[in-house]
Amino acid sequence: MPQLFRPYADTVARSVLVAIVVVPVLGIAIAYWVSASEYTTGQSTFVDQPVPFSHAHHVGGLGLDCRYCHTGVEVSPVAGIPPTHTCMTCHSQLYTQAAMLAPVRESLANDRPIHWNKVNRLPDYVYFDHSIHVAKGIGCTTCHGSVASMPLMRQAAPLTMGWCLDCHRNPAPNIRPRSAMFDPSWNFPDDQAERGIILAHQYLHNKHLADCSVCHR
Amino acid sequence: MSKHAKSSGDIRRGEPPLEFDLDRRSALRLFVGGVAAALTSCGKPPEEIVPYVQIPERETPGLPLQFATALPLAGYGRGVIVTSVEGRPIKVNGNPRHPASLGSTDLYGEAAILSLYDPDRSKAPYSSKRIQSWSSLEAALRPRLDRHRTKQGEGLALLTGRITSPTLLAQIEALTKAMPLMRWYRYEPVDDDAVRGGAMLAFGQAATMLPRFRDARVVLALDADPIGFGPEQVRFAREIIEARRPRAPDESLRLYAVEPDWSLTGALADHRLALQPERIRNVAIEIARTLGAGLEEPGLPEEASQFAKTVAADLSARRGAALVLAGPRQPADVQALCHWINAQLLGPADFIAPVDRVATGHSESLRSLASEVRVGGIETLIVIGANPIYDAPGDIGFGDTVARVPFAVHIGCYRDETAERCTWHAPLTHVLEGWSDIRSFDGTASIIQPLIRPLYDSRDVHQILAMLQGELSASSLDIVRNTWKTAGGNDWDGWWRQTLQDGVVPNTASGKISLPEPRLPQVAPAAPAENYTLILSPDPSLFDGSMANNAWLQECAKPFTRQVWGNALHLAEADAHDLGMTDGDVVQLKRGEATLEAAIFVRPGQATRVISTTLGYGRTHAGSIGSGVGFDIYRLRQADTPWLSANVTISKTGRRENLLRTQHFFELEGEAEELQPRLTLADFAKGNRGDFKLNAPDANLPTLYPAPQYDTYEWAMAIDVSACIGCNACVVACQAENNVPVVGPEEIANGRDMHWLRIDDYVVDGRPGFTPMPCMHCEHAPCEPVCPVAASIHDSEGLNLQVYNRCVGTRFCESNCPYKVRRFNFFGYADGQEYANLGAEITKAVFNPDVSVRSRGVMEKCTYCVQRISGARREAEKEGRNVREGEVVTACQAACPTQAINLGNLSDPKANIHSLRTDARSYALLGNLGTRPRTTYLAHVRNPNPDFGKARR
Amino acid sequence: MTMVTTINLDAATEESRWTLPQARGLEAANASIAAPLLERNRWNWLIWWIAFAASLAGSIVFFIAIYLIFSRGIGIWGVNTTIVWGFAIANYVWWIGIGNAGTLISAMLLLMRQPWRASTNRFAEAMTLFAAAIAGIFPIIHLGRPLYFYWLMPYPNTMHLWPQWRSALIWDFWAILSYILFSIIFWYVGLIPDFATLRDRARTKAPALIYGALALGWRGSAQHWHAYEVLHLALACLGVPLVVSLHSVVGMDFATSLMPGWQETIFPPYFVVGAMYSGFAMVVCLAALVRWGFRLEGLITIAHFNVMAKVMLMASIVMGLSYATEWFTAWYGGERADRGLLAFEFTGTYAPMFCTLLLCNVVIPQAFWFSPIRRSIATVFAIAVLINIGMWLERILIVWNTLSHDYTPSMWRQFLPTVWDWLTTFGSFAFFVLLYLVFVRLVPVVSMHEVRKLIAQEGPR
Amino acid sequence: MTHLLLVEFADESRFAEAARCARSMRYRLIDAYTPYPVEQVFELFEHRDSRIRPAMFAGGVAMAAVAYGLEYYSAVVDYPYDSGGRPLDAWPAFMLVPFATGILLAAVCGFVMFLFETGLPKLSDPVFAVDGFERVSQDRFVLALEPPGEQDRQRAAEFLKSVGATAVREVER
Repeated sequence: MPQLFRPYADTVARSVLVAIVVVPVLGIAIAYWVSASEYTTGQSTFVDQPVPFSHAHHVGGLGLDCRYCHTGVEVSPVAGIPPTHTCMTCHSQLYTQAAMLAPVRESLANDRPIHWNKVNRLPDYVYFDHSIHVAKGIGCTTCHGSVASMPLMRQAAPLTMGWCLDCHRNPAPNIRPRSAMFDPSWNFPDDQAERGIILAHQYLHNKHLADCSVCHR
Repeated sequence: MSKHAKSSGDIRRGEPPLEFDLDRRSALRLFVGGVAAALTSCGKPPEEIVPYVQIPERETPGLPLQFATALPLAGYGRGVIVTSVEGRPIKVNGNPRHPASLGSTDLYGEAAILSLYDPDRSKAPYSSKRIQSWSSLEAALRPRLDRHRTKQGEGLALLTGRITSPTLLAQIEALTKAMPLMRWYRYEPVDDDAVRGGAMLAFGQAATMLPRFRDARVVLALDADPIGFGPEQVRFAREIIEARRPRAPDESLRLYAVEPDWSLTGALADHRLALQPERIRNVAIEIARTLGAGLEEPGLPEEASQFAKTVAADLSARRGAALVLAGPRQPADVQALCHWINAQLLGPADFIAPVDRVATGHSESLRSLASEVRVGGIETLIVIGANPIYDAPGDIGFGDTVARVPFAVHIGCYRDETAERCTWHAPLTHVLEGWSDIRSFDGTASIIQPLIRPLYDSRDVHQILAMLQGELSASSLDIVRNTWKTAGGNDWDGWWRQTLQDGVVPNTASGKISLPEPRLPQVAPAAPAENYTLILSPDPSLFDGSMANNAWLQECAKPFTRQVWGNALHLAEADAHDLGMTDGDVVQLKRGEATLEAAIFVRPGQATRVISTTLGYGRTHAGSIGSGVGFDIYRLRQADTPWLSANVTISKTGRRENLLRTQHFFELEGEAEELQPRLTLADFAKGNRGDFKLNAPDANLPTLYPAPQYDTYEWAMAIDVSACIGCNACVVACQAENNVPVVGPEEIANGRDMHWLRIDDYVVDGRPGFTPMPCMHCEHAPCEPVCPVAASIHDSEGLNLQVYNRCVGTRFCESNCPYKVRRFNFFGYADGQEYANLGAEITKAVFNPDVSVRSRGVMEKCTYCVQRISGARREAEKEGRNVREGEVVTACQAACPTQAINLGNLSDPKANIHSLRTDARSYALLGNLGTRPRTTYLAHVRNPNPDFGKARR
Repeated sequence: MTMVTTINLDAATEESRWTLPQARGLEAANASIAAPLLERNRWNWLIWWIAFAASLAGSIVFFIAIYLIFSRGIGIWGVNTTIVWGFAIANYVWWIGIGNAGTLISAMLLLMRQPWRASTNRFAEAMTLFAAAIAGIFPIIHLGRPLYFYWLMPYPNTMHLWPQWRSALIWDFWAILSYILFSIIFWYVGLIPDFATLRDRARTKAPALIYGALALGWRGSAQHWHAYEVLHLALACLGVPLVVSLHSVVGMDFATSLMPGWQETIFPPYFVVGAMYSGFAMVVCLAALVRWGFRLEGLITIAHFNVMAKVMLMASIVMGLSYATEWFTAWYGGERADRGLLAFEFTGTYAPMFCTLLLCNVVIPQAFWFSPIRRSIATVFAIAVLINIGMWLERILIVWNTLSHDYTPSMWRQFLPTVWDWLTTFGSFAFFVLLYLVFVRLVPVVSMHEVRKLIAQEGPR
Repeated sequence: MTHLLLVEFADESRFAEAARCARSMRYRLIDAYTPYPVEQVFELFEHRDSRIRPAMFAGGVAMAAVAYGLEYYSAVVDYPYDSGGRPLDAWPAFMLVPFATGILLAAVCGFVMFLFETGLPKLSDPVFAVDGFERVSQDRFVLALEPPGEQDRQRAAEFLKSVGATAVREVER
């Protein structure tokens, strides 16, 4: 009577048995890797705009203050995108013919708003308030990155819940003095560890920043 | 899950947010509405941010604005302050400065915001079965008007509702000056003809009585419902509850009620007698006799006469603080008799000249219009903001009347029943869209200012009137400003700005008038009615039916029956037993030729031989929400006695109907009374809390769990049950504030509903009582440990959170909630599977951007308006301080006319909430379960007359 | 170690035997069990095909229903604001109950050294496996957002969130998962020697290869058998506590709440007994069908039905006792809600169903006191079916009664099942039948090596 | 390369008897193949105690410890929150998951160890090539002996006949 299986069948059988255990574990690992990857979070992807507005030029070059355009940032949950009029305060004199700025001029002419594309996107059920962060020593660049060096705007942080939580659980490393809030070139000092703790003492009253109700309503 | 319309819907898809054409101001406001949301919306497809071209003054994207204005009810104004976000009005709040609001609202006011965004609103002029333009209407109208003008207005008639707007009155006056023979008719379904007649009869001149409940200690309501639904509700309810706050028994107002069916006043009363409406006059006579009136002895059943005698004694004992009120159902002579009685009692009441200056009665006016039409005296009829085809009394036969008018124009917010029968219809603006002014029931005038540009191609009344006067492009702002030109004094602009800000025109309240001694009318007693009597009242949720297309109101459960999406005939228990009928039996009503088929509810505590029901249903052209819901009782209404028709016969049809209600069990017995304990002032006065077996909030049962650590904030709510009149204002306020979806009649029939705040309607010893039921935010919340994903979780301020975006929908929390206050989205009620037209883009504009719109499959519930708490906390933190007492006010609390609801911070030792929790009346609902609720109650307290036997309470 | 052999049956009398003469002899046993799998042509499969078609149709309906639940939402069920749980939970508890019996029978009887286990454990364990798998479907489709069911697992995520371990539903999740995987291992280990037999009896290549692969190269050497017995017995020892814990947890889904009629310390044991009860009833039904379908009269004998009837009798008495205890504590505790619920059970909306369940679970099974009824397959089968119905009623009523009539009268409502409730219920049953029909075509319904051993012990005729 | 002498018997008693004699007659028993476990024969082979149960115990305990550790870490260390006022480390509620998963892993370890001890999977083995070996899994009992030397083949043959062997084959392995 002939052999039913050849010797290599044993190897196959063993590897199948191993795979039964390994494959699911590997699957979960890969799934997590993908969900955390920039592909999913959209981090550091550039978004092109109807008008290629350059923060590098306006902030880095001309040194405009963030609040010149984002007027709501200190009082409102929404930092605010500048109305066409704000652009035209300068561009009614400068580059009045630049093709690049045509959409802006049209917007003003036909009284139709410019449709910008969003860069930093949070889910609807997350209630983010710019004003409170600014008031509590979280500077613009902490989340938005060094916009002064961004020709086109990109999302600087992963903006995942975990990322938010890291800071909400331990804000000290990210708190800067109120004086430096809108300084695009601000770098944290080497002794931020100590300074942060002191600033946290000064600025923060709410010890429960990890409560669900802080962000979800 | 989307925060509101723009974010989830249109902007993401790059369409314009609303499907009507936009002009800059309103459009951009609505566009930018998207910004706040768009900034926080999710999903892969690219999103847009759409900024302003130019920012309107005072506007900061993301911050709400408040504007004071006023809303009409039956023609009288109620002052409100409307919250608007990026140009979208989203919430109506009370105006503390306004006498008819005192900072609170009623359900109609709260619901007005939804009507604004009603997709069924009329959007353009309409005639001969097609959409028309205003210009063509004007073209059609001009020659006729010219003809009328040459004939001094002969053949031209104007029909409106009750008008208290000084500007509009002035305009009409001007019009009549120009055309003396023009007729102005006016009809308001919720009239007060009898009350007026009573004053005439008693004083020989028109006058409106304003009771001063704060000074009253004994009040007898004869078929009167001062705290019932209407323009005075908020004010009167506040005053009565103030006067009733538990003090020494003789210090606090005692309320008697004699009424045929249940009214809110009857439910609140310390003693109530159910009596046929005809025989209520006999009680009045009985009382008048004890005060020395030479009237013939009325025959009253033993119980009733006993009642009358005791009340009379109590009344005369409190001379100077005693008051007798007669309701609109009672004929003029009874009203007059009450005036006489009050005069004898020196009752605390003021009299003012009627705010509605037109003397002729409403039905009377309508009838004369009808007869005028029949004799062909009217060629052009212009109906403004009224819907007589639907709500005229049936015996006037108004429908065929209008058909005979050669040229009838209807101008209203909806293409309603009347619009369908008129030659022309044109859209009227919503009250939040245009300039106007209005007087409240006490004469106080308010300026109505627009919150948003008209959404559709509509015009407001003033523009219409101007059009009739021949000026086509008039701005109603100018017209209104004109009216008040004289008022301002020097710095007029400052005065105007201040007035707009306050929402009240200073010192416009009608002054008291002095009246002669009331004559004693010769009132003959009435014999008991042979047949059934049909009595009507404004509907607790739809009022007169003009708001029938408002889903919030349709799904607002009526007191006593908890019925939604429909009305019913109410029948006394004894009668139902005799006729062998039960809830849901369809019967036929017959009065003369008029018949009607409708289902019944059996109502314990209603007078026998009385069939009661409410107006406002059976609309045929209300819109996709309101059409075909319930039955239309106007058809059986009589012009001369609008609120009651005698000699009605009732017979079974054998059919049954499933009446929709959100509560099915009402009677509480024995231990169950712990759910709504009732105390009397007497035992309360002597009482130490031990006597009333209440679960004191802080008598916490022993536990193995660690004591919770709270620092700055620990929120808690206390609800005074004896202050709750069951008016539902809180319910609708909560719905508006928290984006609570409507589920619709089919889902109600499936036993599903979404109200975060419900009112439990319990009957103990035959007396109904109301308990508002928000989430209890239990310290040891049963819902939390059972949630497998921590979507139901406690936060460090003691709130029991529901994290919608974490919820997977096991519903374990609701099944383990002893209070059953959690609500589950079995379908996407607000998220793609909306009822009827509620999914329309425009309707999404009503959403509060600070509250997540819940998607299908997640649990939701009362949050103590956590968005308001968070907002206040963030503001405080920006200023480096703690949230102050009174800075956080929940929507229900703000709405409550009687201030029965209080939210406070237990960590603040000075907070008022402490006293409310330690009050002797304070109890924790089902506290014996060890849930340690944060919402606690103050027990219901009555102030019965000791002379009454304990038997009759 | 030598546990089975300790029962010395060499002198076994005809009564004490668990096989009939025609089945005795190793070859006879092997043949009667293996033939349906290897010599298909010798069998008439008409009835099988009919059953297969029917159950396939039913299963398709089941999956259509599930699709609708995913696309339209669980609103298509009768669940409402007050009675937020319905058929899904009842079906889940019922199936899990059935899923318990297989392992109970095979493990517990193994530990108790019951020789009659030999011819029943295989198809009972298969039943366990399928029932548990189907039970596992219900908690998922019952979710409002079923696609997020994996949030019950502690997996690495960018939200930094974890499951809430205090919830009985998490316990459920792990208990079911562990139980299903465990049962698969237990079942497969028992199958290895039989696969070897099939490998060696196969006349054609394909089955030989498949069964051969599944047999892992089993040679039946002394060393194999020794390791096999050690493992099998150890698994049995673990299986019993696992099964008990599993249905205790299901009981705790209710008992850890504070609802009247749920918050009862008796629930875990009472659920375990209930599970064993319905499970045994289902085993009886399957035993009768398998016996008839594969002509296994020689191996599954009247004696088997007799003894299983006795077990059911015992269980029915315990159930009756549990009900009585519930009623007594509700009354004696004097809590308003508990007493109210008690009254509602007997007089309320669902009273007729409640009486039916008492009849099916407690009264009728008392017939098993009489030997003739125990020894007639027809009666045992009929009563077993009734018990299964009764147990389903019990589960749905546990959900309905409490939720329809708890602390807050203002929210008392009643449950009106929709067509989808019924379709998911019967659909799941059809799916079970489908799985079972496939099983009997591919796997020996009776454990051949255990039967061989039994025969060897019982000695020659 | 070694050889095996496969001696086949028709029933258990003869087979067991043969094994015992063979043993007493100093034949080296290498293995036995049977259709169902025959313990007393197994006793005749030199063997060490099975490590299956220790493996299961170790696996189970380890898994339980890991599970509880995970619960503790997630609920107390990583994201502590108030759930119904319960303590963070709600150990009574944390018991079941370690229990269930512990048993599961015990089973897995047991199975793995079983494979180790039996050397399975071994799909191809020389004995499968032997004619009639397929009946070992059905109704035949086979004793595997070390083949005797040339000189006493005769004696062995007689002996095997005397104990009732139905067939004797030799296989190379």
